[in-house]
Amino acid sequence: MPVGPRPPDVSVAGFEGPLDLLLELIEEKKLDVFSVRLGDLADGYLARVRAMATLPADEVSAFLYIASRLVLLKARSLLPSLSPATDDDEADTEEELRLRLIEYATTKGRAEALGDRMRAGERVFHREGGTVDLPPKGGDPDALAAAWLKVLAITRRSEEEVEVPGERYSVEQRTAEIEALIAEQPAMTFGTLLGERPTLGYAIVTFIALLDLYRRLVIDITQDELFGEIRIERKVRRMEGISE
Amino acid sequence: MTRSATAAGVEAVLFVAEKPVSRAELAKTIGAGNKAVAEALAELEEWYRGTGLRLQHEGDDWQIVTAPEMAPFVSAYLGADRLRLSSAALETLAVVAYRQPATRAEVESIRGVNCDQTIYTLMSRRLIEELGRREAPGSPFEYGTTWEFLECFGLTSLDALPSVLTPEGVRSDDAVRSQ
Amino acid sequence: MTRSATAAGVEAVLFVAEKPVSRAELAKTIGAGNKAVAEALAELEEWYRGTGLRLQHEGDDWQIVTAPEMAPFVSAYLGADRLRLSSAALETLAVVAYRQPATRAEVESIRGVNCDQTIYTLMSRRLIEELGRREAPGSPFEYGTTWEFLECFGLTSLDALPSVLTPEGVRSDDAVRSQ
Repeated sequence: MPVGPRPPDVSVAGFEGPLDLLLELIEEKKLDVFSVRLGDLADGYLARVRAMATLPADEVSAFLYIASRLVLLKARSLLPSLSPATDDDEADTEEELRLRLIEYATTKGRAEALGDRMRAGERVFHREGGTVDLPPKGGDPDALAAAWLKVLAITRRSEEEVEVPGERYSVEQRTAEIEALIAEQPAMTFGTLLGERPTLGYAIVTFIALLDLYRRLVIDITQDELFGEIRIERKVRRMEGISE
Repeated sequence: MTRSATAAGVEAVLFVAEKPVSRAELAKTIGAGNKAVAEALAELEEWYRGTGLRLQHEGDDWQIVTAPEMAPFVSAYLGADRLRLSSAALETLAVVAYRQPATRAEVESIRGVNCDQTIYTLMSRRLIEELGRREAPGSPFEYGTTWEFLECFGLTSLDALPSVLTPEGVRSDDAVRSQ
Repeated sequence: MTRSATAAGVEAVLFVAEKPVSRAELAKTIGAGNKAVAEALAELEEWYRGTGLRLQHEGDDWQIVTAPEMAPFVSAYLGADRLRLSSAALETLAVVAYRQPATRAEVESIRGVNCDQTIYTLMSRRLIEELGRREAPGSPFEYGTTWEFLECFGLTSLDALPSVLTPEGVRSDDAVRSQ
């Protein structure tokens, strides 16, 4: 039984993670996880990520990873020439992501079943003994030392865990910033947007914001060569007055 | 109505044991064969139906515990707290319980998020434990569930884990076993 | 063939209890009347005939013990030259041994879990004992290991405890004492 304070387990905006968010989208739209074209979910997914007020930096990357794959799948379905370069690149296939979703759905079902049992509170108890009158003998000092080491290891981790949660960024806020910037200045690079020495979280939030702006046809993104500088340009609106 | 002498002996030994006892040790202590002990355990299991006790085992280690329906009374007597876990911790526990042994990387790949915190929470509540290191690059720790886990969830053994249908309609435990 | 619900509840509570329990306390714990508890106890007494257990009482205090006919098996198990403690009890013993004198609150804060039951077990095995009260708010008891503890672990003195190094190479007992 726990005593003392414990750091809470973080869940973002009611989701246990990016796969959970994706499953939720599929359920909401009453789609079938086996047949849905995952690329079609890219827009809805980015919209949800954008709406999250703030994300802890280390969780953002998990959401970004799935976002980037959805966008890639969508791009491929629009431009068939973008098919994967090699078949070895299995991580990029739609089937792999689908299998992960299915496995996650199973895990979620199991977690719910365990949760039901936990809430029912029907635990069992063993006997610790205590009615024995014989003097104890045959203790193993090494087993005792090992138990002490185990306790120490767990205690040490609890001390390490008490760190203040890191920086938090809002994708929405960052999107608004970039949108304002691009309104004044028609082109810029990803590098300038990041500035000097960006943190990982900041880079990721900036990248999600760009994906979102791209989705909303506010900007164009180009990259001339692999690992080259990513250029961001204000999208020329062909027909004025069209809103999303 | 009467139990076999072996079953009575097994019951007495399990009653005084403060930790699970293997079938081989029971056989040696009682002076009976492995088969007789297996039968005695089955007899006890049957006998405890509808009583305040039940038989629990993990692999070949056996222990008498209280029946799960008696939890309110026993908790009241011992002043035990109720277990509370977040849904994130339950997800991590589900992966470890159904897939054990599982490494942190496996749990994270299934859940799609970092699981440091939830693994720590489950370890500090003694629901999961490090089983050893896997012979693989980086020698990651392998995790499995504990006796405490079986007790907290009122499971007689890992075979009693709730079986959940996968989206394909396959019983999830079968899906796992066939892996 | 089935037992009454009250009898099952009484059985479960007596099973985990480490000392005799009075009928009044049973009634309170189970939420049943004194008469129902008396009947349940009679039922259990009858039920245990021919099993490995029996119900014993001294005046109004009741407990489950092993049947006297099972004594050879029980002493074969307990008399074997090996200390048997649950892993929870062993952890608590380790904390007390390496940190003594330690209060219950200190043990619990180090282990991160409630230690009532294990401290009781270790006391009744005479592996630890109350050393006295600490001059601190609430005057908590301080616990230390006993002479039997040294004997049981084959240690000439507490200095002979295996020294455990933390990952930084500090002796763990020093590391903790300096906290």
